[in-house]
Amino acid sequence: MSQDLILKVSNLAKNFGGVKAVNDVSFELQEGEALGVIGPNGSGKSTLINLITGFVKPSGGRIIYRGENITGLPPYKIVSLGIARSFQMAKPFYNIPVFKNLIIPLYSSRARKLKGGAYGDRDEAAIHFLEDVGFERDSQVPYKAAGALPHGYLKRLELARCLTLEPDLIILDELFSGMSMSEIASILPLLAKIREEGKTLIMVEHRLRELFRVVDKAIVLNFGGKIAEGTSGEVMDNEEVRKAYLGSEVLSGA
Amino acid sequence: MKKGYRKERLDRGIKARTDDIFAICSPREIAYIALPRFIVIGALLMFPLLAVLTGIYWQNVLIITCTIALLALSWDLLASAGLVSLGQALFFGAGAYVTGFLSHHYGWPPILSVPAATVTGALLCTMLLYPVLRLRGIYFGLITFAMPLLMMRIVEATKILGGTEGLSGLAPLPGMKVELYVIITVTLVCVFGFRRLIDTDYGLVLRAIRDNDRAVMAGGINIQWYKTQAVFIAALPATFAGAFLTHHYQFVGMPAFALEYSILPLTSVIIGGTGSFAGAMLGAFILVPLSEVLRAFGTLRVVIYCLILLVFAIGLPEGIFHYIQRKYYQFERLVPVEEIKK
Amino acid sequence: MKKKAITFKFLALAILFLLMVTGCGSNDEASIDDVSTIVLGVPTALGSIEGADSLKAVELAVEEINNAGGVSVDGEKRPLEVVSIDTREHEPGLPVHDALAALEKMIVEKKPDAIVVGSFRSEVLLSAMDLIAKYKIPYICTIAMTPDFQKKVSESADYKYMFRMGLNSPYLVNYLSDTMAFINQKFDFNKVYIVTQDVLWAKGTGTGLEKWFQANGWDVVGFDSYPTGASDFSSTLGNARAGNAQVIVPIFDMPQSGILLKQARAMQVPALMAGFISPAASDSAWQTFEGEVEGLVNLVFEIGPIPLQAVPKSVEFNANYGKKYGEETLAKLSGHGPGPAYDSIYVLADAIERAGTLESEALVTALEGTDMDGVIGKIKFTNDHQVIYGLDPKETAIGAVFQWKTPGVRVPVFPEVAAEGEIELPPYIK
Amino acid sequence: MIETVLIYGLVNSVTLILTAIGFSLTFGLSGIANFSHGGLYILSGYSAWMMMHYIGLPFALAAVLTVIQVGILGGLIYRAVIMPVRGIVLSEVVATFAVGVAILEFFRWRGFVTYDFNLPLFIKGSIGIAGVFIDYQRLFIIGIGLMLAVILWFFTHHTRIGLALRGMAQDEYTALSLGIESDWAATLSMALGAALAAVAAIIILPLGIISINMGYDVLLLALAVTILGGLESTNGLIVGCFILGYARVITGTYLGPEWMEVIYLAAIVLVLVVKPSGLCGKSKELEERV
Amino acid sequence: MLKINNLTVFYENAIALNDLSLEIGKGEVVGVFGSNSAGKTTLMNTVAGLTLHMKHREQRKGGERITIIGELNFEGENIIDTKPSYRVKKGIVLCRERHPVFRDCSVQENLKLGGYLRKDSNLGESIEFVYKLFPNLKRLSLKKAGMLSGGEQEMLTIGMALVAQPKLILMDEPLLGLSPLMQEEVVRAVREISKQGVTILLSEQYARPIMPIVDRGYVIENGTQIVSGTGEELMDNPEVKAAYFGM
Repeated sequence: MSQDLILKVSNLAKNFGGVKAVNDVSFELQEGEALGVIGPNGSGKSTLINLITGFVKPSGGRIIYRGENITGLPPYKIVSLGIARSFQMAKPFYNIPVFKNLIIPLYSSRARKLKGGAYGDRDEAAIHFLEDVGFERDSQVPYKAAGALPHGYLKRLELARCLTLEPDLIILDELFSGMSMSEIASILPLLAKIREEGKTLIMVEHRLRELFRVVDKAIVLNFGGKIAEGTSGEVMDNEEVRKAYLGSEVLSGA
Repeated sequence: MKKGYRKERLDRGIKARTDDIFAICSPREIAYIALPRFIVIGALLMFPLLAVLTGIYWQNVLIITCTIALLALSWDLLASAGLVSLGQALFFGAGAYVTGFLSHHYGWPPILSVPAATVTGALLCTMLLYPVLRLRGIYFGLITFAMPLLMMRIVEATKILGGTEGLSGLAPLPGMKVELYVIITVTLVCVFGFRRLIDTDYGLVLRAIRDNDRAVMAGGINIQWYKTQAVFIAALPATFAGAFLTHHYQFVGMPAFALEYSILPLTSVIIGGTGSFAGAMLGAFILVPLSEVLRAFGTLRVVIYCLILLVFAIGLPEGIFHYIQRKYYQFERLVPVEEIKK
Repeated sequence: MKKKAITFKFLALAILFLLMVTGCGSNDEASIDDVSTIVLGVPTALGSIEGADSLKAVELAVEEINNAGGVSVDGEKRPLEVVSIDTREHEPGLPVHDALAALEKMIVEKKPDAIVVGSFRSEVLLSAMDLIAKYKIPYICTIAMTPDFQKKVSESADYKYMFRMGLNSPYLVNYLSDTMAFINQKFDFNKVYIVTQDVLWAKGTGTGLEKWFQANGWDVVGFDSYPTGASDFSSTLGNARAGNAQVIVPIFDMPQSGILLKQARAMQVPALMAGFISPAASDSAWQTFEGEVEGLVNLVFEIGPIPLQAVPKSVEFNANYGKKYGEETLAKLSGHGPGPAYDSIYVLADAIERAGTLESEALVTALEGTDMDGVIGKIKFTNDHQVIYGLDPKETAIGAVFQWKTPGVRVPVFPEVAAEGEIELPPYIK
Repeated sequence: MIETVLIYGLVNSVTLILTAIGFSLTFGLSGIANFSHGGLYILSGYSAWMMMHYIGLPFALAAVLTVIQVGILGGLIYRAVIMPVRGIVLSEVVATFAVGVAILEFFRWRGFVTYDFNLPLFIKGSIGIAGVFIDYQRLFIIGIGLMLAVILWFFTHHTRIGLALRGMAQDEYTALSLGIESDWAATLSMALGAALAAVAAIIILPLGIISINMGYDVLLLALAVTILGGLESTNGLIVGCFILGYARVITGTYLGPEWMEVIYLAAIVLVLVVKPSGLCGKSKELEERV
Repeated sequence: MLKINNLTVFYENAIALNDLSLEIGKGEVVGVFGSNSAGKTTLMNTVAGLTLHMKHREQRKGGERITIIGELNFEGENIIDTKPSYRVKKGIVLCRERHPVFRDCSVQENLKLGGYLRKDSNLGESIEFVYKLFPNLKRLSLKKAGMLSGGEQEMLTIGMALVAQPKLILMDEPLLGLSPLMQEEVVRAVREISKQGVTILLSEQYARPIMPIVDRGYVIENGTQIVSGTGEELMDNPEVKAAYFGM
């Protein structure tokens, strides 16, 4: 695992009509690392992701990706640099077949550049990526309308959509929410594989037990500000985190 | 409905088989797919030849119908990319004024000025709408609604391009038959071209922008750029319609931005059914002749027209085309619930 | 529930189909043309007051002529027949093509021998000229006022089928400027404020008038034009008050101009209103405005809607119109259109008799030689096919200026030949 | 001069508020863009006129009856026209627009085009304020307009039914699960909007003459200010009306009335380019915070 | 109290609930567990009458899209064909998933709306009770509900239902997306409400935090019930345990 700095966020801030959604958040991420972002609802986790991926313009602060300042760039430029994200609410394009959902990212300039400008068979590539996240090529599933997919598969589709862009940094927004234990169990190896490939990961989660099976360290947000950072143990033992977020339930053995 | 039963919609067997193009083997299946298309194309191409039966007046009506159909197609393509326009008149007026300007000031013949106006007009509209493409839904609708009114007022206040008088006595087109074939061909090309375009991967991107633009942005696609392209492509048939009708009537003036050019295409698409292009065309081919037929009612015409519109909008909210298509492709049957529970 | 929905849908489709079929069917019926009648087409905005009144005037004239036996063509007496179609031109947002489609429908299906009244909007008239040039039908228009009409007629022989009996805007300017000179002479007023509707004819008239004012030593305090449908005139009235304007010249044919009238009273602007406000032109306006029109000097474009003793035919017209349509309808008669519309039938009948044929070339030549007395005065066409308007009904056609006076009467005050009373300052001007 | 601008700017702004408030209220409460607003407005004028001239009712009674009757008609329009297509926005728009045009053109067909249709002023006469004369009717407009705004605010914030309507507007299914009936609420909101259109007609129309084309203008105005102010935001509506009302009078006075419409349309375009969700529509931005 | 017999719901041709039967006794806390898309939300909406409302709306637009078959027996009356408002009057109130509150109304107004159908004038008392249950809400009572955090919104949702004085509260995934701290708070409240004698039916996919207070539970999959039993019984079932209660 190389130890190059991939993402550096400094003093990031965002105000929404007087509400400080994200307030002076800084952290660094090395290449190949996995970072968890946790915090109570409304603590600014999603906004943080939106800021990094360009969906929301920051009110202040800087985001450096591989030495390049990407603060305030539009999403498609950020994607073309190799940052992909998933959404908390997986909303696929309901009326088209599942594999066609991946045509969109495959149509992007990044995907085309990776293919060396060649047109390629996008349908084939889409099926290929679907297989990677556990869809079976020969079953009917990839060809059905995406709206009919069960929730767990939607999340996989969401993940596939990220992977299609062959990113270096993947940001997953509450991937586990709404998944059953067995579904999570089946997706964990996938995440492990992604990490093995040397990709960097940021995960926003509530399901701490499962989260800490994937990530090395985490930051904790509350009211838009960072209140703690460290490995799982460090975070869990932090008094402020307990008070604001964890409550009395002890999550041992994570 | 009978207790314990439910209604089920199923694709007809023939539809299921013909979905995959390679499976077609019998003439019946080929006819099933091709016939509806060929009937439409055939009927339209035959129309000008039936001048004796139809009379010059109905030929004229057909030209106007095609014009509105083109505007409606343009609307539908924009809507496919999530841009709900309430101001098709902007495109129409742009095409009309550009060709009027070229023809009046530089004496260009229609064969040059119409294509030039189509492209230039579309470019102008794209430039005008570019700053507001990030607006969504009704806000984009309002802007497009205000644009033609604004253009009209600007022409009025600044007196450019003939001001309130407009430019009259422009070069005429070569004759009814040629006109009919040109506009029919353009309409057909647009319908089938757009239908094909929207099924390609490119069309998929446009539709995806409509359904969930954030997901498309996350897919690394510059939606602003794609929307711009969509506006340009969608503007083409509309500007052409404007340029064509301008030469047909040899006049261009402020009414080129008239509200009716915005409303008629919209109602056409609603009546015909959105998203299929064929629906847009069908809607125009129902509404415009209907409006002409109703001229017999004199001043009561608009009232009756509105009531019929109402009946359709309420009776078939999905649109006539979708309704017919569903009946063509699917059948319904009552099945006992027990049967499906496995 | 479900059944009902289906029947409903089929019903809707059936209605549509039926309409289509009957529509195409009526097409054929109309083409069965009774050879013996002379068909006069009236394609205009029938939903507008000017259009509706003009059609009524046309029908009155046709009835009179038919009662007298009809028009003799080549020795044979043939009755007149009126066919009309609504072009809806007065409605905002109506594209020109729709009005032209209506005109073309009438020409193709009803095959009129001549067209009268004609376009309501100037731009429709201008673009209709190309259509008429194609079908070559004599066309006497009486509503649209653009001077470009004459320009086009004089430029190309293609347009020779077009004539105009109504007032055009240059004549309107003449009338108004003459009135202003009259007012200046009478009260020594020379500060004026022009306010017009922002449409071709009204604004053109305003501009023409402004030039005249400047040339004649008047002080033009301001010149505003309001978009059709404007409903607040406070800025103009405020400016007029601040600028001490003595005369306000309004030129409007939209209903909202009634607001201008009332608002001027409400803001207590001490100026004489003299110009054209369509809602205040008809006899019933005193009642509508509850007397607030008092003192207003208003123009009747072509006499006819106002009886003038100096033109006996106009008195007769008013009496007949009242008899046929009732006094109430007479009281609402609009200030522009009906007079020339009525006369145009007689002019046509006269021309047909002189030409002895319905063939359009001959008819056009005959029309060009028209010289007769009508409701609007003496009718003669210029070379560019416009009836000449002037100040003496014995020489030319004429429009009249009247003033509203208590207890609600329209008193003609200008031109002097036709005047039946003195122009007076209303009580609110000190 | 400046006094005229100030006073008549206020008149204009409040007139705009009155014209648009019915449309905006219906939209805010039930999400229905009632495109028959203009038709109902003119219908109210004619209906009051007919009651006075054909039946001979006094104006006050005719006015009250008209408001009630048009309110009921609004409710009926919901039941007959909107309910079957509820939720398909464009169909709703087309259906209500068709109703509105049908109403307007029906009157045109019946010959309601002459200049004889007008409603009487409440009180005749005018008064000078700071050297500017203004008639009592316009003072009424200001007074009633502001009063209505306050009453409506009270109604939607402090009454059970008003709250229920607002609830329905914000989350239909949650409202349903609390026992609020959605069709009933929507019917009521349509009826209210229609009644407000009638109130506006009765107060504003006496200034001039009732004409059919005004119906189309009223709809356009209502649409423009509602969207400009930010949908479903009453504050936005009021701010929007004041901006446009004053913009009109200021351009009219200093630049010439022919620029009134241009400036006014340009203002709408400009506001939306700078603030895509209208002046007071910031809820969208907040949603992204969660 | 509520007996659901052979409830079947179709969306178009897809089956959402398949012959589901379950029973809730007075004063019980019953849990329905299952993964997403197992039919939990459909069950809740059908019991509250929302599905019926959706069905009617779809029907008007043309097309028979939703089919509801079966029996909902509430205190001896079959309510399957009744309007949502009738069911609220009878005492069934639903807290929908993802705590959808009225965002632009204040907390106080939200609570008032909860008592929309109540005829008596003791609204204040009920609201006071809610404030006692969730002291946080009292502090926020004048704030707009849209500005509240997810946990506070969930409390508000429950509070609104309480003001309606229900006999049976349906809670659709009350813990979804809440932080552990908030989850604890909600569980505490549910226990409190249950003590007041209100019957509770709740659905959850991640059952661990809620398990201790559930009297009885059902596990459903693809619209059908696969296991049922008391809380302990479910916890002991190894298959279920692995799938729904965490490792």
